[in-house]
Amino acid sequence: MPLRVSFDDFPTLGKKVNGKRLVYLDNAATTLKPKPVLEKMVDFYIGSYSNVHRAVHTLASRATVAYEEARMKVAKFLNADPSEVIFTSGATMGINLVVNSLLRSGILREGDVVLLSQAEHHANLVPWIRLSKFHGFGIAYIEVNEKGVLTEEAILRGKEYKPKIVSVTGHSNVTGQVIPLEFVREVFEDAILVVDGAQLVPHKRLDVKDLGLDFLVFSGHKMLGPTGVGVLYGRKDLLEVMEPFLYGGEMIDKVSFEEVTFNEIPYKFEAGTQNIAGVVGLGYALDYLEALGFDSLEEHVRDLTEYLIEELSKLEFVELYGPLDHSHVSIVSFNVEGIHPHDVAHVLDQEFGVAVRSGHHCAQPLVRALARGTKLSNFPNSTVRASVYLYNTKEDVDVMVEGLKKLKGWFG
Amino acid sequence: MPLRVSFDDFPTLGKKVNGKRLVYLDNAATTLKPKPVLEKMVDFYIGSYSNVHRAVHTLASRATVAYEEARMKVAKFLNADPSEVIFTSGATMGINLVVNSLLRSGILREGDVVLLSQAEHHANLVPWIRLSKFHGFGIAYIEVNEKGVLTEEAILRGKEYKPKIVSVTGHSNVTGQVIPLEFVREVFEDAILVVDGAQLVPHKRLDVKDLGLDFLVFSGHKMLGPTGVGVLYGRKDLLEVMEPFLYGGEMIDKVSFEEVTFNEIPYKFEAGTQNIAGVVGLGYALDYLEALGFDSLEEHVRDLTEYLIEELSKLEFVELYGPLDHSHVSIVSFNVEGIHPHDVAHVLDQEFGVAVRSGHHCAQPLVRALARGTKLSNFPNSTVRASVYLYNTKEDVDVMVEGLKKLKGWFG
Amino acid sequence: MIYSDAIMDYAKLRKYRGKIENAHRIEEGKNVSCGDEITLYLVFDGDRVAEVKFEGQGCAISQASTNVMIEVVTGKTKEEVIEIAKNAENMVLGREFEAGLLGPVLLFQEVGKYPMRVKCFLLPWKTLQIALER
Amino acid sequence: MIYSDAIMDYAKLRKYRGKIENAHRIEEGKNVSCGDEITLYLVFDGDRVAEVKFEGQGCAISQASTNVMIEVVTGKTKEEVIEIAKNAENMVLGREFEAGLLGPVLLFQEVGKYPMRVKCFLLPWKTLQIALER
Ligand SMILES: Cc1ncc(COP(=O)(O)O)c(C=O)c1O
Ligand SMILES: Cc1ncc(COP(=O)(O)O)c(C=O)c1O
Repeated sequence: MPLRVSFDDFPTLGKKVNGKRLVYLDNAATTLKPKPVLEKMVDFYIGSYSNVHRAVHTLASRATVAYEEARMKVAKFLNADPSEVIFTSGATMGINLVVNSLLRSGILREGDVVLLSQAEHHANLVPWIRLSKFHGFGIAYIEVNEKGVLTEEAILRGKEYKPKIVSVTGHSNVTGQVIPLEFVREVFEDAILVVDGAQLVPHKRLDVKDLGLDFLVFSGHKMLGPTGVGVLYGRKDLLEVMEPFLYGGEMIDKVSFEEVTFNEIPYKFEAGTQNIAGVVGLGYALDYLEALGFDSLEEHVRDLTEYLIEELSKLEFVELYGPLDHSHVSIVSFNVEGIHPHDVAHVLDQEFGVAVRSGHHCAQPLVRALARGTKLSNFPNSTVRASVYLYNTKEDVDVMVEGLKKLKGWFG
Repeated sequence: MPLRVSFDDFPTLGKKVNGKRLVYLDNAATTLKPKPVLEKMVDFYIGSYSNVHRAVHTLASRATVAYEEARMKVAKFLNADPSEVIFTSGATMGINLVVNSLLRSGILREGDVVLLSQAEHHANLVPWIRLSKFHGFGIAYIEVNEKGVLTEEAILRGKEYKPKIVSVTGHSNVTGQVIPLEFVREVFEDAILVVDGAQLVPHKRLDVKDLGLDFLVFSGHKMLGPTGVGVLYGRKDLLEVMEPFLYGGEMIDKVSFEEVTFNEIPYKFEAGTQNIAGVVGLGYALDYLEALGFDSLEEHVRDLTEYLIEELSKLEFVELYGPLDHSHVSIVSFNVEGIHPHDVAHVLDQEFGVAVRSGHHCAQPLVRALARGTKLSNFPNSTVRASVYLYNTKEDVDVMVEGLKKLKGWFG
Repeated sequence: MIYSDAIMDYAKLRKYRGKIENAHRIEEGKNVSCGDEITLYLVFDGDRVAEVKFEGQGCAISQASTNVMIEVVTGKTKEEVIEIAKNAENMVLGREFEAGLLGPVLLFQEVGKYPMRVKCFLLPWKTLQIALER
Repeated sequence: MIYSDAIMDYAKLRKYRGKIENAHRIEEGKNVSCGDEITLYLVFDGDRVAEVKFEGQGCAISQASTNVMIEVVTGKTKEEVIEIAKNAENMVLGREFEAGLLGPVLLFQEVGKYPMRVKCFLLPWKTLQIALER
């Protein structure tokens, strides 16, 4: 079924940028917000807002019901139990929670090995690297090839390290590669499997039970939701024995001056006043996506990605990264021979209204790895990145491609 | 100058609850949101939203400017340097950040003593208590008297413990007492002073330099702002040597597979995509409060508090807690002889449209301490709590007091 | 109003209050968010719940619910009690339930309209369930 | 457009590129958010900046800015250079500045309109300031 997007829902797209129609191709950084979602959030603030779980009055009751409904929506979306759905401030927080809690609980110990991949976003690198300095566990990497791709062979080689924990992205935010999670689960059957779903979840309905995931993190703002809210899915039996990460109100059962006992899951992981309107808004965003249909969305994005790769491949002055095959979804990184990515992005924005990202995309090691395969005279340690989502069209791709041609002419 | 509040800005107050005019007296839990603040947030999402600090395109630039402007507003509000203003997801997160970072940096060590007070919210108790189990530092308490009040004598007695760190609330969320921070600073001149400003900051313009605070945390949602955003102020020289708490994108300088170096302050403490619209919204809320004037606001709230205490004191079946003097601001906790707080709150809400809170207010130890001074036949280990803010009126107090009288009649 | 005369009478009932020395089972229950706590003392006669008493305090709803529960379950087999408890929970959560099993528990049907009070009603029932399933 | 012909010419300039063996000071600078990096090699003659070269790469703005900076500061005293650097910063941040000190640095005035590019312009200037203040 073709995707039916109402462009009225995205008034940002009707705006002009620098006198040009806005072509928004920075979806991997964050997505636009549907007006209906924003309006419902305002309605919530005005008609049903209060602090949750705490008071017996009517507004508190409405707010609590709305908050827990959002949890139920997410649980259904992932095929998880509501008690396995923890709201966080974002994907980064989710990973920090997992690493710290596993350490505090003694599940991750000195001498253990954590296997990451070389394709990770800093969010799934820095917490492990830095805390390994304090706690003495080891880190090993699944290697990327010269196109930045994680192959099945490389994944298999990771077995040598006998990792206790495997933490990998589900979808690279630089190369656009969708990682074969079924294969990863098969290869590391006994490891605790943590998946960074920041890029994957906005594009694909996952079944955490089917995939056998132990932890999954993602962010609302990359899937039409508000900023400041994300989800950590955790397997019930693990969550139950884990020490919380953040401590404060609502996550405790009893407090004396000497001792603390904790509330049950998921509450023991949600300390303090949560991003209530954010959580409720993420629920609305999910409703919006479900109404469009995840299957249609995925198909639309796959078609556009194919077209994007096709058109960019025609430009002999452009170098493309990533798998460039069926596993390549939404995100396309490239460079223009002789022109620095910042200059490309700046001119695309100023002269053509096209918003793309340039830089290391918070994945410095991966971008440096691309230097191994480059044919550019001078690899800039960064790339231009275009990423498409549900409201993009082939026309958007055309505008960018035309822009690149002109730009190459100007800069020579 | 009297406070000039436009009630049109708070459409929630125009709504009926259970057929009655809403009387919102649960401001210590969270405040209502001005419609202009919400509308500006929607405008931001539609016209200037993108991810910040990362991309060169126009929307990213607008979003970054708006985000950093909010930081500048907060810095000015507190008389801090912008680099000392860290955005967090809330007060709870702020305290967790401080405790963990002090530990990781070796500033707080085994054998050190942290002095808290018995009047703390769980947010300023549980992180210290729990992490002391893992890291072996000691905790001592400034004691409250039988009314739940922290006296200067009790504060002075805290000196005996020779604390390295003193972490206290600026304003109790149960007793309504505003703590004499100047006195605390004087008594503990060499200690690192952490202040939980969750209740204080919404009511008072603080000057962190004048007060000599080392850390201050507060939440946006308790001062007209959106949920999911808060502030940690930290003294520059401390922040500069402190290890970050959360690790991820944007807070790093360089990442290799073995090593990480960090960005400068405040960025090294803001990992991952922040609550961008939340931060911007907090800036709008601050604009709104500044336009009303903090002095007028404080005066209005003090007048109302006095009236509230006066009227409640006339009810011989009501027991009041807290100092009941000039240091008593906004928050009044009480019990009705023979009727459990939940029942009081439920009936006030259902029959009179009055929203108050009942329970332990995330301060179990303090509420239990109130049992020492009670004259009730059966102290329920909880209280009813009414708390006023800028949009409340004497009429609101009257409605509640009338409600209490009727309720006492019904329950007998 | 959920505070009907019948519920208020049950809330004030004294006869099930107190400790039972040598109880076969003692179970503590609490509501995290409001701080209500009760302790149930259970005496069994073979498979039957022979006697129950409770200590603790809380709001009128939790007190009344505890008294009604004790009245209803006394003399029933464990299996019957578990069945009743399930139906009480279903009732208050707005699911299908068998009214015939519940007797005076039906007085609390309206509590289901107040999500924040459901926990008050359920406190004794949850505590009893845990006691029996041990 | 900030990419004027003059700026593009400066971006491509080769004469200040390279290492200086036995430089009196070597300073690395980088832009965290975009990954641009340069290394400045400085030779002093008494109090004067006698020669500067750089290595590294980045966008056209940072490259052009570096070349212009080297052109402008060569031969000046450290004090003069610090004064120029301050004015360059003030210019791009939209504050008051003394145009007479800046010469071709004025080509970059428009960069101030693009907050995300200000860092590209400032990279060499900040690096130089740190080198001189050491
Ligand atoms: C005194 C005090 N400290 C800390 C907090 C925690 O704030 P938050 O829940 O917004 O993190 C609160 C609010 O409940 C409070 O009243
Ligand atoms: C693959 C990947 N992981 C993690 C993150 C971090 O997400 P957030 O910044 O929302 O915490 C991102 C987003 O930038 C990402 O692309």
